[in-house]
Amino acid sequence: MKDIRSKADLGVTIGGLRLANPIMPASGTFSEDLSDVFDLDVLGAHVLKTIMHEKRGGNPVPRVCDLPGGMLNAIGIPSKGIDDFRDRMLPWWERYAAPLVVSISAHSVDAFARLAAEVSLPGVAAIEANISCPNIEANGNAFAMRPDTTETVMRRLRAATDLPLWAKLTPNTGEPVEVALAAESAGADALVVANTALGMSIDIAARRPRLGNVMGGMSGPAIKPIALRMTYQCAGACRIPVIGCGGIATLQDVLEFMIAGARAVQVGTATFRSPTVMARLVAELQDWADAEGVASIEEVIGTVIRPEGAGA
Amino acid sequence: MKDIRSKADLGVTIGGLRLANPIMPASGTFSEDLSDVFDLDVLGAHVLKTIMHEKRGGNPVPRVCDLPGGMLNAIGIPSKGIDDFRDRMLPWWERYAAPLVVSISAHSVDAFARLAAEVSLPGVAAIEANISCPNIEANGNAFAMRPDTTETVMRRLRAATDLPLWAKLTPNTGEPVEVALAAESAGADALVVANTALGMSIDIAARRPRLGNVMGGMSGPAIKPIALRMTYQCAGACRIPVIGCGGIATLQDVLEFMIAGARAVQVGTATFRSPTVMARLVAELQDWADAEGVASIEEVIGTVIRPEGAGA
Amino acid sequence: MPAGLRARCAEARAIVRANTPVNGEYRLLTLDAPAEVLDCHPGQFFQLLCPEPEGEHPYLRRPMSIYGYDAEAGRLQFLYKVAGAGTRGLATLVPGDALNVLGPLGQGFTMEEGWRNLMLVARGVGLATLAPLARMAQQEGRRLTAVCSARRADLAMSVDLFRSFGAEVIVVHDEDGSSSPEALEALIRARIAAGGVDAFYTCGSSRLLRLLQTLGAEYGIPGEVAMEQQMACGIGMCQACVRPFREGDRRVQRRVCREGPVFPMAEAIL
Amino acid sequence: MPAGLRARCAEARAIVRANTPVNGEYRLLTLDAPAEVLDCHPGQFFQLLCPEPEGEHPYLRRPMSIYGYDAEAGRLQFLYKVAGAGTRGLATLVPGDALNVLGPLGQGFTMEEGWRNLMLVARGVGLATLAPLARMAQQEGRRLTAVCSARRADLAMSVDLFRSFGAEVIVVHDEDGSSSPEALEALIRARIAAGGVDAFYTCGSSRLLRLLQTLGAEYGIPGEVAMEQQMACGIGMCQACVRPFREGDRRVQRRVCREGPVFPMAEAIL
Ligand SMILES: Cc1cc2nc3c(=O)[nH]c(=O)nc-3n(C[C@H](O)[C@H](O)[C@H](O)COP(=O)(O)OP(=O)(O)OC[C@H]3O[C@@H](n4cnc5c(N)ncnc54)[C@H](O)[C@@H]3O)c2cc1C
Ligand SMILES: Cc1cc2nc3c(=O)[nH]c(=O)nc-3n(C[C@H](O)[C@H](O)[C@H](O)COP(=O)(O)OP(=O)(O)OC[C@H]3O[C@@H](n4cnc5c(N)ncnc54)[C@H](O)[C@@H]3O)c2cc1C
Ligand SMILES: Cc1cc2nc3c(=O)[nH]c(=O)nc-3n(C[C@H](O)[C@H](O)[C@H](O)COP(=O)(O)O)c2cc1C
Ligand SMILES: Cc1cc2nc3c(=O)[nH]c(=O)nc-3n(C[C@H](O)[C@H](O)[C@H](O)COP(=O)(O)O)c2cc1C
Ligand code: FES
Ligand code: FES
Repeated sequence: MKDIRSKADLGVTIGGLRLANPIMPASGTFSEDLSDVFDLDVLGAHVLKTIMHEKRGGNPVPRVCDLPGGMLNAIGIPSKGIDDFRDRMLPWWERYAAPLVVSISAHSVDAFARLAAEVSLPGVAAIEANISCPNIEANGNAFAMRPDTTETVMRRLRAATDLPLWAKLTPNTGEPVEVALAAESAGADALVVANTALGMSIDIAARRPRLGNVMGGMSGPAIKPIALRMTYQCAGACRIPVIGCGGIATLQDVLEFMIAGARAVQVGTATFRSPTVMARLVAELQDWADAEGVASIEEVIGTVIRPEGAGA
Repeated sequence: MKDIRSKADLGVTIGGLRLANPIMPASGTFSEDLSDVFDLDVLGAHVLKTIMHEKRGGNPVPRVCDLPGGMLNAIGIPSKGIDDFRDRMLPWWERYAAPLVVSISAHSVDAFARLAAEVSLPGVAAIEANISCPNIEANGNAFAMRPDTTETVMRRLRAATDLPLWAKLTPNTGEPVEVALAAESAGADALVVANTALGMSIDIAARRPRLGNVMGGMSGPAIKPIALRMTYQCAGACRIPVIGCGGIATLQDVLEFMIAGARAVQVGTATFRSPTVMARLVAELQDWADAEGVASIEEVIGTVIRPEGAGA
Repeated sequence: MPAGLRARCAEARAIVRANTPVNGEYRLLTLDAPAEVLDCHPGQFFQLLCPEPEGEHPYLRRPMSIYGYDAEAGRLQFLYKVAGAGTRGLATLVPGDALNVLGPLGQGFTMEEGWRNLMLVARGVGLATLAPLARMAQQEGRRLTAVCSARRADLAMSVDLFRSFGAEVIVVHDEDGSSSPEALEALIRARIAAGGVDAFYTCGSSRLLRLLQTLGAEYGIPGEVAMEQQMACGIGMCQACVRPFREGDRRVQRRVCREGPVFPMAEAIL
Repeated sequence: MPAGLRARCAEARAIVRANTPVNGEYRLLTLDAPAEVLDCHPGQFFQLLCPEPEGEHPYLRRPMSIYGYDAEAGRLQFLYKVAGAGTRGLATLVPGDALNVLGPLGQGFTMEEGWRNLMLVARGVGLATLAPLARMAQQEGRRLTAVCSARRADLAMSVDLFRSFGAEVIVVHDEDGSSSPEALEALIRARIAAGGVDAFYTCGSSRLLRLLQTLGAEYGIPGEVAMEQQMACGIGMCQACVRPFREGDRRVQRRVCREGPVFPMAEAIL
């Protein structure tokens, strides 16, 4: 087992899908454009920006603002629509061996299910249901804020596609575990934990919100403790795999999420600070696992020691 | 109006209670001990650590851990109980003119109401109901996570005391506005927005949670965008005053919350980094208001410009 | 995505050679940079990972136009205005410090064969963006007139630099009213009448852009403008930096970081 | 709250005079500090607002025992081990830098009249905490034996310092086994038998504390221990730093930052 001369296996299985390693991008922080910077096939999977059925414009500018330890975004979901996805994007991504995960969203259960069927095409390895984006609906509400709406939409999505189906949860809920269990019981193959936390920032000189959309999603290292907590809660409560997401930027972060119970991780905002960060994380994880004499990275998953007598 | 020679009035009114200025400590980050460092009468009010009826011990150590931009705590509510409060603490605080706000909590509606009656003593200016502390109940649940439980407990508290009654909300909910409206309709005189966000951190070398209680409340600048967003939402939806709380450390932060709609602010974790920060904020706010030619600081409250066509 | 829009860029470690105040508001940052980031084109930009100034924590990179580049000398320059946390961080750099740079990014200026007489009109930090264009014009043997607009005559930067590239430099400023739209319009119309202008280049002022759009339309003179927008990724992934543009009858959103920052002047919508 | 527990403390700006490695693991930080923070007592500590090392952001202050203080000279010293982000930040300080310090904090050591022969037993960074006590012992004319435990003989810090305060210094270490509980126990029993020990002082090792508690109970020798706990505020407000103590039959929680960090040895629970 502990043979330091052999390479550790970084492969992980996420609900039937085998990934060469547990590092993948988070939706909305990744695109073809990054292929200018490094060979995208080093990644465990490719996760695309959420698409919606129709062509749509997204939110007013400014769409982003800088924060200590992260950022706010209210990009919205500018989407070129399903036709552009099928005819242009999907063929482009065929060049890679890494599995392609397509993130989808919609404003109604019906439209969501229709879109899931539409994107269930050869070349698509899994569907990530963005049921948690806080910007699409008024006041930042989203399916993933409540177990009942989560259950309803995920059940319909499950019926609409045979592809592995991931549910992306939101931290903007008081019931993360109930929501996770609802997604699981509705047939989700994995959970992505989590999306951005709803936040706001004001330019005091101008007395204006620093986002055109007033409120937006907070991401980056500042939200890491929240996403890690949800990962721990969901991995403890559910049997389906959890993919950690939120503030991951370093090897330490990757390990923290995996030790908490994540089988894989998504890296978002950190790529904006350093576009090569994901490639570096894959290499660092390999080095770490080799040095630790870990045969398979899966050994690390969920190894956190729960102190006796702890309240939660 | 704009007379730069005269001093701006920093006084604000919070549901019938007049404060000399809008700066006060957050519960749990303040005690008699701070009187070693500066004259506590410069503050707009004094807010005590949450007390519970019975004597209790609090959580296992480590109770705190450091984060970039803040910290996690799982102190719990170690409390010397109501007798110690009445016989020792209350007389001690009589030396100050600043109004004394007593934070209370309990595990049941009945016990909460009884405690509200018990602390309604001469020398107490207002009661802050900590219906949001994420550590007291299993899995971090709290009254303030749902509108119905908030309504129930606040209605009973309202009946139990004639003192001004503040409700302290939690960010660990998907329904902050509904919860705020529930507290208002139940008779709360003000809202404190908000308590800590539930988070976690892991020591990867030891594979242990960095808090003895596993999960804990995140506070400090890292949560500011979340607390500011909730302040904006609640101030927009409710008629009762909102007291902003979460990550406030600088004059800019104070102004951001007041512009978003807060009538006053509470400063918590920042006091741990700089114990004199609240005294400095009072002085800086005075200088700012004088320089801006503001007659009363109340002019600044809620002056944020809502961009046209914004989604939320 | 047209193949033409793909650019080679890299994340690299540069070393500060100098970081000196230019006038009250601007600073010139000179870096020793590796060859992998020096295949630059005028109008392109970099994303700089600014150091954290005391008590502040800029997180995202900050976009900065390339002010000067020299692949042989391994030299890269930026001219920046201290505006907030990021640029305050840049101002702390001293010779020998390392700076993480990402670039070159975006689409630079184009210069069609037939454009012999170029007129460059810029204000403020826009001059930084146009400086390498002036050099290219000289190398390609074009005639260049540079109108530099500033608040005060002594704040008009880069005048000597533009002159050294063989440009005729006209400084206009607010104090004597020479920078007013009316005065500028008269000036440019006179130039068009006199020697002719084949193309405009502009950056840094909506008012200037609007004026050039009007004159361009009237005289049929093409032109290009370098635009700004709040950015996050700087390489096209996040859709933060969009602006509206005219494309025939349609209004389209383009990413400043990817399709721009340089766009055909006539298509820009203000 | 007994009036006796109130201490004068202040948040002040100190200036680094020196920050030098002591051996492979420890560094000595010497500060010029204002008088308002120099009314110190051995065993007290400061909360230091550590600068941010590259890429890390320690937020809370870090507690450090006072290693040396000199009100006349305006001098304050800390001996620290580089452990994580905060102490890595301290290690970046160079002479002339400012450091925000909060203190002095907590309750220091006491030295009753009758305690003529003191024995001080410390390991690792515990020696830092006990150094000013040795100086006080000398000033008060007590006889002091200092047992310094370390991993290797050459890692035993402050030996010269303790000697300069007139202490008899005994170095024990892991390499020759002299620091083992058995060896130490024999050593201390011999000392008690020989000249007598009136009081123990210890810091830095649970094993040492346990040994001294046993011997103290057996021979009726009192003692004090300086303890550690994760802290946030450092002044008593947050209840982070509690530890359990024996108070007669009861088990009580005390705050290390306020009631401590020095406690009666017999009351400590490990
Ligand atoms: C393609 C491009 C090229 C640029 N070239 C230069 C240059 O050569 N020299 C120069 O001084 N500046 C240039 N800028 C503007 C520069 O990026 C901003 O001034 C800088 O990001 C401000 O960062 P800060 O942290 O100092 O200020 P912040 O506190 O972030 O902001 C201060 C002010 O600058 C505005 N601002 C922030 N980011 C941007 C941005 N990305 N675009 C426009 N405005 C912004 C803010 O709205 C605010 O009003 C360029 C911007 C772009 C998009
Ligand atoms: C009253 C008191 C006096 C102290 N005096 C000294 C001293 O003179 N010299 C010295 O080198 N160290 C001393 N310490 C310990 C010192 O405070 C910690 O080593 C320091 O806070 C670590 O900070 P860091 O950011 O470098 O490491 P972190 O990354 O925060 O932690 C590294 C390791 O140190 C532990 N640690 C962190 N904070 C504390 C703390 N408050 N108490 C105990 N362990 C902690 C962590 O659990 C971790 O294992 C003292 C602690 C206390 C409570
Ligand atoms: C600019 C931006 C755009 C995003 N767009 C999407 C999106 O379209 N769909 C989605 O599910 N999440 C989206 N997210 C959320 C990220 O996928 C991720 O869940 C979140 O940013 C937290 O991870 P991080 O801290 O690593 O960025 C977006 C995030 C950012 C910063
Ligand atoms: C150590 C600590 C203890 C706290 N204890 C309480 C408490 O007893 N009751 C309460 O309502 N809030 C408590 N809080 C929450 C604070 O009052 C405040 O709502 C929160 O920390 C956010 O503000 P900040 O970012 O300024 O610290 C505590 C916070 C900290 C850091
Ligand atoms: S800044 Fe991300 S797409 Fe332009
Ligand atoms: S550290 Fe806050 S009470 Fe001791």
